[in-house]
Amino acid sequence: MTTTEHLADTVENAAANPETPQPFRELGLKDDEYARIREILGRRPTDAELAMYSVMWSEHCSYKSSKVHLKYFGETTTDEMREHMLAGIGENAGVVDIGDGWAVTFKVESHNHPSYVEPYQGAATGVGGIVRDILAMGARPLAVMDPLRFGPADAPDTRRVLPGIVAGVGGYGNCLGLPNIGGEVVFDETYAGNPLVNALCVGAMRVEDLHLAHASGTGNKIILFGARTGLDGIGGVSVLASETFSGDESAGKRKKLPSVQVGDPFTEKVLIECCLELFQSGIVVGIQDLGGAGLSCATAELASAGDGGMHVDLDLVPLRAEGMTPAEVLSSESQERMCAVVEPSNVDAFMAVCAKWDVIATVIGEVTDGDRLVIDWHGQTVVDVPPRTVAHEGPVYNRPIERPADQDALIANAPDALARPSTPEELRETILKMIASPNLCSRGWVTEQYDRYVRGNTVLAQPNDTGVLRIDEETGRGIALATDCNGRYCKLDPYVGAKLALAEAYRNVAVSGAAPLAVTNCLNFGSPEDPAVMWQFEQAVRGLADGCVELGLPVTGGNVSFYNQTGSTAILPTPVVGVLGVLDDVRRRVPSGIGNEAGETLLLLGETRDEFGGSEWAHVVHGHLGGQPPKVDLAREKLLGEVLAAGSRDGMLSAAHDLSEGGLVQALVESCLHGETGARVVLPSESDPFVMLFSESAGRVLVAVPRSEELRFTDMCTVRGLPWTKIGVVDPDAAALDIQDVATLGLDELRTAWESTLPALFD
Amino acid sequence: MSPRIGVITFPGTLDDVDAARAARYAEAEAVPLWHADHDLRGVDAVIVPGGFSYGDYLRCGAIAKFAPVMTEVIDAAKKGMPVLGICNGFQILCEAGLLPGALLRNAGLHFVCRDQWLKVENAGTAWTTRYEPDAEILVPLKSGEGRYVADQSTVDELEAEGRVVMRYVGGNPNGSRNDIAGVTDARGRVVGLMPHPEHAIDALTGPTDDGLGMFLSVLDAVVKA
Amino acid sequence: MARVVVDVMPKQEILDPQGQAVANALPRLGFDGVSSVRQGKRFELEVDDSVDDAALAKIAETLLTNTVIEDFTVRRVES
Amino acid sequence: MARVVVDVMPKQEILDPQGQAVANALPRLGFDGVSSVRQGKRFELEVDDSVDDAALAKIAETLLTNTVIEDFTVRRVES
Ligand SMILES: Nc1ncnc2c1ncn2[C@@H]1O[C@H](COP(=O)(O)OP(=O)(O)O)[C@@H](O)[C@H]1O
Ligand SMILES: [Mg+2]
Repeated sequence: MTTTEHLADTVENAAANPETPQPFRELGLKDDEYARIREILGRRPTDAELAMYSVMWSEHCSYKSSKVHLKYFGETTTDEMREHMLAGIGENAGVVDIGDGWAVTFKVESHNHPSYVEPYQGAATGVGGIVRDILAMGARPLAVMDPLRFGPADAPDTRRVLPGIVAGVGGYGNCLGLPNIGGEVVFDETYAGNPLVNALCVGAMRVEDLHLAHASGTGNKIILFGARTGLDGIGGVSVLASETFSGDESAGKRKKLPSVQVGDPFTEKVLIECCLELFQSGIVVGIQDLGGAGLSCATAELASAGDGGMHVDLDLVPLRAEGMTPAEVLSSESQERMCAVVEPSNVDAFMAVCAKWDVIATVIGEVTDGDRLVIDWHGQTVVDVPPRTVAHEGPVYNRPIERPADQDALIANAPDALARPSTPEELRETILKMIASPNLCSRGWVTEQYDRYVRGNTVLAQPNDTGVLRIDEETGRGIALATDCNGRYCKLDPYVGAKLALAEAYRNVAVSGAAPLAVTNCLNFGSPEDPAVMWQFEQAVRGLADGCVELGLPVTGGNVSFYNQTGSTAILPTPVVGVLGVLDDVRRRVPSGIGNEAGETLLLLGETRDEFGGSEWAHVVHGHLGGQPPKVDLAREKLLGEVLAAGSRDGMLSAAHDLSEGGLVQALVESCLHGETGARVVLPSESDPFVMLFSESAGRVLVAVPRSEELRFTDMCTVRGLPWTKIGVVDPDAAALDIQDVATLGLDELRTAWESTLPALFD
Repeated sequence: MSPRIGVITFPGTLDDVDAARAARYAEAEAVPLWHADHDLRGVDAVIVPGGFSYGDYLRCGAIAKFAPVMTEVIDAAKKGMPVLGICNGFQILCEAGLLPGALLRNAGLHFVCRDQWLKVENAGTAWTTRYEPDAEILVPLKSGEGRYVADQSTVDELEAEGRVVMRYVGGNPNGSRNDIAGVTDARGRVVGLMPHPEHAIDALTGPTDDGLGMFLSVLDAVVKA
Repeated sequence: MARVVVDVMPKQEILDPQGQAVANALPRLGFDGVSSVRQGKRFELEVDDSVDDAALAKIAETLLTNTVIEDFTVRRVES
Repeated sequence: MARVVVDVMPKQEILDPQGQAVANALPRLGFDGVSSVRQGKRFELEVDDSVDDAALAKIAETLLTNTVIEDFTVRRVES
């Protein structure tokens, strides 16, 4: 055995040598944070304790910069909004009651930085992590989604990052047998050097099976199961080894460790089935996933969520590497591990289930009375802390907030002066250029690498606006999920931008015919130490929370990712919003492709204004970002949602596609291509064709209704006060999208323009 | 009582729930079979479903072929029991020597998930009698290692004996020899297919219900037998 | 304890798109003079001295290699 | 013309699911005495004599190896 182990820094040793210098700054702790740890413990922390506190008090684990703002979600959530919520912010993932006795849990998490360092493994382990979060709730993971952001599509580094990330999301998700039912691919300069990989997982369980992990019941066993623990992702902590044992070459070697983790989807798939069998047989008190901060996090969170203390013997942890120090074992981020709390009488049964699945399981400790988390190593105590101070009572910062100095200039720089296409030739050219642009072209190159069919419950996935899953095969009850965020809108006005993200996700869910039920988010921002970024963050949180109140939807959970910047340039503020909706019967879902029934009428719901601030047109044609984002009217979005739900329920809709980036013409082109059907469109006589076709006004949806239902549907819209415009008819015989007085575009021509971009860039 | 169709689950199998559902849609009884068991539980036919058995890190199907349940499947197949290997199942049957050839990394080097047109080349196997000869069907394909290869003489033999069961039409998605999507053994009882008929049994959750024919066909086969 | 290396390469006549992709990428990255690239697998095994060559050959042939498409070589290397 | 072999193996401290899967399978198949298996890649390149070692090292490092998680060795073999 290597020397490092004998030299493990014990509590006794720490008390005896209070002045031993410790590398707390290298571990990311501020002087006052370190001082506070000493105060809590009444002595200096041991290496292991220091490792624990430093990861658990990191921005990622402690939310120290965002806490004060996230409170606002709770403060604004009313009891009516909570009506369907079974678990909310603070749990591994939010849980909502969707009816028929089903509970659905969903959450998004970011894995941005690791995916930049090692795109494939970073993205893969991002998916693996969020799936374990869902599993820990007692639910069977059912599907994943992946909102992604990249630098310019033609940037050399994007060629390195994008294919790796897509292959990683697919490689891991496909191997787990989780259908990928949606996501986003967005390109913008600000993400160069800082791509965003947000991974969403949704799962379901019977309401009575909801499990919230906590370590209660003195004498209950703590069981670590899944993969062995290795030196993965401990990059930071290895400074301890090297500092403490400078000269020790193994430590010196380890100091250079990449903090990269490699995923093993097979082990995770087996872990999923194993956990579900454990939950089913009712032999666990609770299960906690090991994610960032590994055992430090799992033990501290389990203990502080419970009513007792905990004792762990680190020597029992199955290791993959030799000579690991206690600090390293505690901070290892080895993937595919879970931690369970089990009553002694159930341990044998637990082990039997794990044996069936060839899952390594080891009792590493037990729940104790008292209120300390005590961890031993080679018979000596290396950790003795009050768990709450590690898990829940970390530092909280009220960071300075300041509206960016250039915000007014940005808004003043309106797009009004930009040259607009006017002649039919110019409009035609603009249409083809727009649908081929990276942010509007087909995502097929990406989505074709994802299994969307496995498990046989996927009712809608790409290229539809929303993913729809059947949850109950008997009743047909199911869910709809969409994520959205336009960072350009958020840059212009983070408050409105966040509402617009919510509005679009809400609308995307509504077009499928589903009733929106709950919201999750993944807030990707720059450095919280930059007052301008904190202003964006605070504005976005308020916008999202206020928007949820207007829509009557609870935010059931979320994730914050700060420090997304290259040098001093922060990414566009990117509060990705996920909306979950419910369909009492997925058989009435509405697809986005037209031409399902003969002679459909095309209606545009909502109002079109001259709104080009932050638009894709300004971006693609003029490289311009300025002015005001589109106006947001959530009452209107709600009305729109009700009309769509009614239309779907009464079989009045044969297709619906929401309008977003690229405006009406983008939706028309996609609806034709998805349905492989032509259409004849006549724009309102008094309207400006350019504005009509390219404006990004919110609150609009393109619907196709069977001729027989046209009157009934339009009457309903009129009665409910929803503006509608008849803009054309579906024409199955025409292989073209014909926009009168503007252009006739052959479907082949459109398809080639729309589909060629990503393959040309990334194949 | 209705025919019993066994559906094998290895660690890492993914489409077993779908194969079982397809069997039920065809009004057969779906019988779960576990990789570690030396027992086919008296089933009339077996489906080796898709997925990533044991992770498939070494080679698709390389480890699964040694599973205890596969010894039983190989014996039963030799005695004429209908066996269908879908995707990973096809790879496993090849590795196990029940079918000729092998499946390699897609020529495009990407996983490919798409709705794929297939031509039924042999409507005489235990799994394809419900189709018209030369019928074209649309079913999902989803695989990263679906490129069928075999040496020239084997391919010639397969073609000559009409043992190519299905062929890709409208473009070869993975570089398979002669656009081969599926093959059968000499007796037409064991069939391996890269695309997923079990994901095309209901237009609600698949592109079509064109795949159901395979599961109905095998019922005819076992009832006759 | 001995270290054993098993190299597994695609048979010559089998198309090797991975090797191809590398070969095609080289000129684009300014590397000339590489006329062909083939990609295979390398396994490093730690085995007790009890494991004889026959057993190793069997492991290589039945598990590590699919002889329909691949060739293999086994060799002991001093470690 | 020279034949060059580039061996690319996962870094020691990095998890190697492939190798692990093989190692776990061996006992089940009745092969004992193999204590560890690591799986990597083997590349065989045909290069003109104009290509020097520096160029080969560069090819191995930039194209054949993901140096974040893999190590490589380059050697010329007479062919
Ligand atoms: N990274 C991704 N993973 C999976 N599906 C994706 C991804 N990116 C886009 N999609 C899918 O492609 C389709 C088009 O995406 P998008 O144009 O962003 O939809 P919308 O504008 O309605 O948000 C949608 O079905 C979306 O879910
Ligand atoms: Mg949309």
